[in-house]
Amino acid sequence: MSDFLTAAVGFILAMLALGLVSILRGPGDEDRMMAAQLIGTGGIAALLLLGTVTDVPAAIDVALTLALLATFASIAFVKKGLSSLEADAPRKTEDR
Amino acid sequence: MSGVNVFGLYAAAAVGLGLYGMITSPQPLRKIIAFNLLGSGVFLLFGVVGRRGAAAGIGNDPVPQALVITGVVVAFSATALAVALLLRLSEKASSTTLSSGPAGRAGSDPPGH
Amino acid sequence: MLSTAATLDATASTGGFMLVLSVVVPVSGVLLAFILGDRYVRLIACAIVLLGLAISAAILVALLHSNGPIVYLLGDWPPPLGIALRADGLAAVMLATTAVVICAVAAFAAADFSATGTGRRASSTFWILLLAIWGALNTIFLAGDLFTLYVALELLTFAAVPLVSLDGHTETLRAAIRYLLFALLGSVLYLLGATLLYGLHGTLDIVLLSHRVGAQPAVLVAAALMTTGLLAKTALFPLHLWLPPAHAGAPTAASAILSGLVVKGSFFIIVRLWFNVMPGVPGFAATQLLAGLGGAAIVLGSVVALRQERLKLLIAYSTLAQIGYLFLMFPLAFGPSGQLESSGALGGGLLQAISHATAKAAMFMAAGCIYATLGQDRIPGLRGVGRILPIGVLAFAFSGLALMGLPPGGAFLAKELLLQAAAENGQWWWALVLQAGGVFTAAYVVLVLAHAVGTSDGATTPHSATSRIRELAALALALCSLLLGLAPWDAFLPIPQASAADKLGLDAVWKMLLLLVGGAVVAILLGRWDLPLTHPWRCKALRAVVGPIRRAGLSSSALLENCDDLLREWPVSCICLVSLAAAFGVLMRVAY
Amino acid sequence: MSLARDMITLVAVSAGAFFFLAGTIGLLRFPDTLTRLHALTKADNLGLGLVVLGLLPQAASVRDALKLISVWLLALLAGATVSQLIARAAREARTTR
Amino acid sequence: MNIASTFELMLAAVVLGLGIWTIAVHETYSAAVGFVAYGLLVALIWVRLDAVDVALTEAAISGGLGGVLLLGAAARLRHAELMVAEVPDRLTRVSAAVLSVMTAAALVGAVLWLPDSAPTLAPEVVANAWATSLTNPVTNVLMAFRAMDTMLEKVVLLLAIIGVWSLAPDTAWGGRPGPRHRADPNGVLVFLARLLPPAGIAIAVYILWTGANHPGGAFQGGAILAAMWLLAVMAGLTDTPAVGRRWLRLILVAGPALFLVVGLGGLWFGTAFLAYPTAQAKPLIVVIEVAMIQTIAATLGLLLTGAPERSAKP
Repeated sequence: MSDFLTAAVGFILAMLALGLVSILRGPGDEDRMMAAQLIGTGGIAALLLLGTVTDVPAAIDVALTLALLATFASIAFVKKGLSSLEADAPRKTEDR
Repeated sequence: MSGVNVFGLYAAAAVGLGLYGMITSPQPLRKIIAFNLLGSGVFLLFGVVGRRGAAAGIGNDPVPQALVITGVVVAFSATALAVALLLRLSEKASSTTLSSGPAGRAGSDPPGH
Repeated sequence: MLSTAATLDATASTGGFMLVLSVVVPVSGVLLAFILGDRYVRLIACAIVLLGLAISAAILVALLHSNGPIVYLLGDWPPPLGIALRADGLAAVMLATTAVVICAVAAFAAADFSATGTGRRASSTFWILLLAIWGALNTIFLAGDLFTLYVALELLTFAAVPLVSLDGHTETLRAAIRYLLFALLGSVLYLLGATLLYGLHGTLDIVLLSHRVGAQPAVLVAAALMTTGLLAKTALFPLHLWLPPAHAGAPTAASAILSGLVVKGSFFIIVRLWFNVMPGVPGFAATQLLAGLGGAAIVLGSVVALRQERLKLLIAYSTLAQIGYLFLMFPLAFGPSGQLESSGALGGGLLQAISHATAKAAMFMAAGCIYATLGQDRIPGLRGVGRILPIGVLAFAFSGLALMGLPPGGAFLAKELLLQAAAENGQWWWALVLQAGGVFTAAYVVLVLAHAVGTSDGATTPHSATSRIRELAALALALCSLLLGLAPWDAFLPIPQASAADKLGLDAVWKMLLLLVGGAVVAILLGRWDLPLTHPWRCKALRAVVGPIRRAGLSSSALLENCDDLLREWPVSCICLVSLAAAFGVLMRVAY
Repeated sequence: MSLARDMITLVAVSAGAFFFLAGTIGLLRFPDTLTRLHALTKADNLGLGLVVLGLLPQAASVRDALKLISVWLLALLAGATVSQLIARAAREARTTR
Repeated sequence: MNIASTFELMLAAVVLGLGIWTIAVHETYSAAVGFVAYGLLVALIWVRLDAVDVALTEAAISGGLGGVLLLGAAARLRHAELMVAEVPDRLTRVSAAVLSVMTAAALVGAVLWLPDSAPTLAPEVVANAWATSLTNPVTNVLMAFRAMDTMLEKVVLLLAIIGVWSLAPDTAWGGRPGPRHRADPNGVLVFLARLLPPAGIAIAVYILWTGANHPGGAFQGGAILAAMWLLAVMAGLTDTPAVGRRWLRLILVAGPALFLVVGLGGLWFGTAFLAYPTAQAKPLIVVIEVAMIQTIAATLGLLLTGAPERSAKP
């Protein structure tokens, strides 16, 4: 069982790596914004499996934290990315 | 014990990588990112040291763990301070280059306007 | 009193709570000042300064009456699990020096950073950070644990960096970023070394480590990394890229603290590392390299100082040279065997650090008075300032003389001790460097003083009046540095008794005169600015002789200045840093 | 009993891994942002869900099982909203270009 | 080579690849995105090293908050960064590469030469856990055995805040940091920012509470709280507070101040500074941690929003 789960972690990790390559390559920032999202699913799946394999139940807590912060990072990607997409007014969202 | 060695090797590699980035990155922000990478390498090395010291039913020596947690927070504060300085500089000057021209002897503005 | 081979002091000694207080009092001052806000900041800071001064004095007294260092176990947990605070003689005198300098700077700044003066932002930030620097330094002097030292180092950096950019100008912001990034690089290397030490010996406690370390390869790697990281924070040549703009750009009171005290923090940890954690492990070759860098710093720093246009930059470069001076003690203390031979050299080195702390802070404060009075601090524009600001210029002169080693100053005693050690263990070349360092120091002091007391062509009008308290604070601190040699050091530092008094005499006066003349010659030959004294020289023959030599001197000093510009580029500096780490590693390995 | 639980784990985790494979192929093959986004959020969330389902029988306690499920719920919520935001960003980027 | 070590190699390779990409990529914004991914993934290594407390911290503070901090700066500096033209020459790059490789090699050597019987303090930590009656060894080290470090590190955080605020323009001193984001009442973001924070707060409290006996604690919980608050700020649901406010400053010093008070109490009534009486150790530590989670959340959140930009007066 443990070997199977370890193999599954490896497989999902490989998928994650391929996905990251594809996303980070771009071409646009919109694509890169998906990176945290990808970690929020693939990374967490790998983490949960890993926690079961190595018998670290607290890994689920890490997964919860990771899920929250990946979401937060995704939103920051979009929010910060958006303002920078408007090339000439990088700080348009502000009212001073 | 293999895992310890693999991650130990990785930690050393991250230190080298961060060092290289800190030396050669032209943009200050990239230097800050490289510093974070370097820091994560050092912390991982500490983690590997702690993993070797697993004993008494604890998988990783708790003292290095505690030190790393403190270190992570310190590194984060450093990043925040550096970023704030950089943002302020970019508001004041049009370029965030760090080379101050000839020794900051005169209040000369950097090239690039 | 020196705890190089201290006993395994796992028990607390009486009076140890004062060590806690000397850390806790400034820290609680920071918290209190932060809560109460702009209006009460200065009041709290001044109260804390007085309280802290009293605590430092109490620790000195307590140490006199205790046999061996004062030890305090935090939380009653003995090392290696817990953290110990230890005050030996070195720590106690550094605590006292810090308290005195902070006190003087606070008196100086009370006029500068009043709540109405430069704006509430600069004022409250300055006072809070002043207390923070104090807390950090006290922790550095007392902490007996390498990781606590790391946290304290970061505390020190975080307090020092915003002081640099307090005025918010582009150049100072740039200087602050360079300072912060380079300091961070240094502390990461330090932490890396500490990691390896923990992996080897399972403790970070200084005394426990000193019993356990040997010359294993990993220890040498750790020692090389930690030393280099700390050198980056101390700004020893060639790792000084951040120092001149940061120390010259900060507000005067901050410059005094940065130059006088902050660089001593990381220097003190190097001393702890080499003398307490791993005495003798680095070996003779590594000490030679360390002092060699110090010698290079003296030459480069002094010559470039002579070429500066602004007084504050000149003083900043002088700090660079003086930091080099501090590292000359390493080969003299360890001797050719690589083992601790002459503890007098260690005492001399520490004394040098103390007298530099007081004299340099006084010098920056005097320069600040001059700047405030004239509205600028260009060296050629200093003419006539001696007449409108006599006390300020006198303070500058006293601090300069103290730096040069005028008896009975601390620097004088330090130099004598180091020379003695050099003679004892046959390293005459460092004696040469020591003497040359004195002449170089004399050169830039003479250069500035000659301009300041020289007559001006037009009438010099004060730009604005400066407060008398500030001049007096500078003068008091300079006098303090000049009289340091008379203090009973033998109670705290490994110094032979009463060595200051018997060195006084006609002989010393001669040496001083020689130094001044030598300095004047160097200033004329290498300085960018003509000494006012040279103008009346109508003697053509003399000019014909001096002229070509001076041209050669000028071009060589210009060459050194270009060299300095190159070394202060970021990639070059970083490469120097890593190469130095490698060089230290190799040299330490060679020793075995 | 233990065998049945292991079987569930085996099947569900394998299925989850398959969906991750599908999502990654989608990311690699689809040409534009919106379709890639679709592949990422749908397939990966399903994959995570199946992995969580597979791990539920292995959970040590009810609390752990509940936490596992809430991890998935969080990921679902994030996936649904963030993909909308990214899609909007992509649309704006296209119009401004 | 068994499956487990293959997996470890793969994990290290993926993280290393991300690291290289972060350093090598041309654009700063992309590098920041890469770093976020890197920081979140490093948590996996920490779990594998059986250091879950650190995994939580790395994921929350380094990857999440730190990454977003860098990302925001990258977005704002896009134009300024492009103007930096001082790319180092070939010689510099080559010598930097050689030296970095040498340093890494020396470290590898040092790690491989570490003694086979690794020294450890784990038995001592376990043996002395009675003093606090908490069973999470890391919390014991942080809050009892090395409490001084933890207290000083809180002061480091406070100094970072002071440093960041000191960069405000004189007119904005004591004002509100960051831009005011406008809420789009029907937007997805507002929806998420209403839904997620309650869950996040629950999780943060859980992480704090479980930290007594299981991995977790004030740092990790505080980082989650900070992220949730920033989410609400970004969605425009709430504004950043003016930094001159007394209540805000009280929160920012609550953690270290309480620590200090308890520590001095130990000095006055008990055996030593920062020593807890055995009977009250657990409640005291819990009280300090509750104060600290607020301080940490406020500090981390405000560090991300940066220096005050808008005057306190509307």
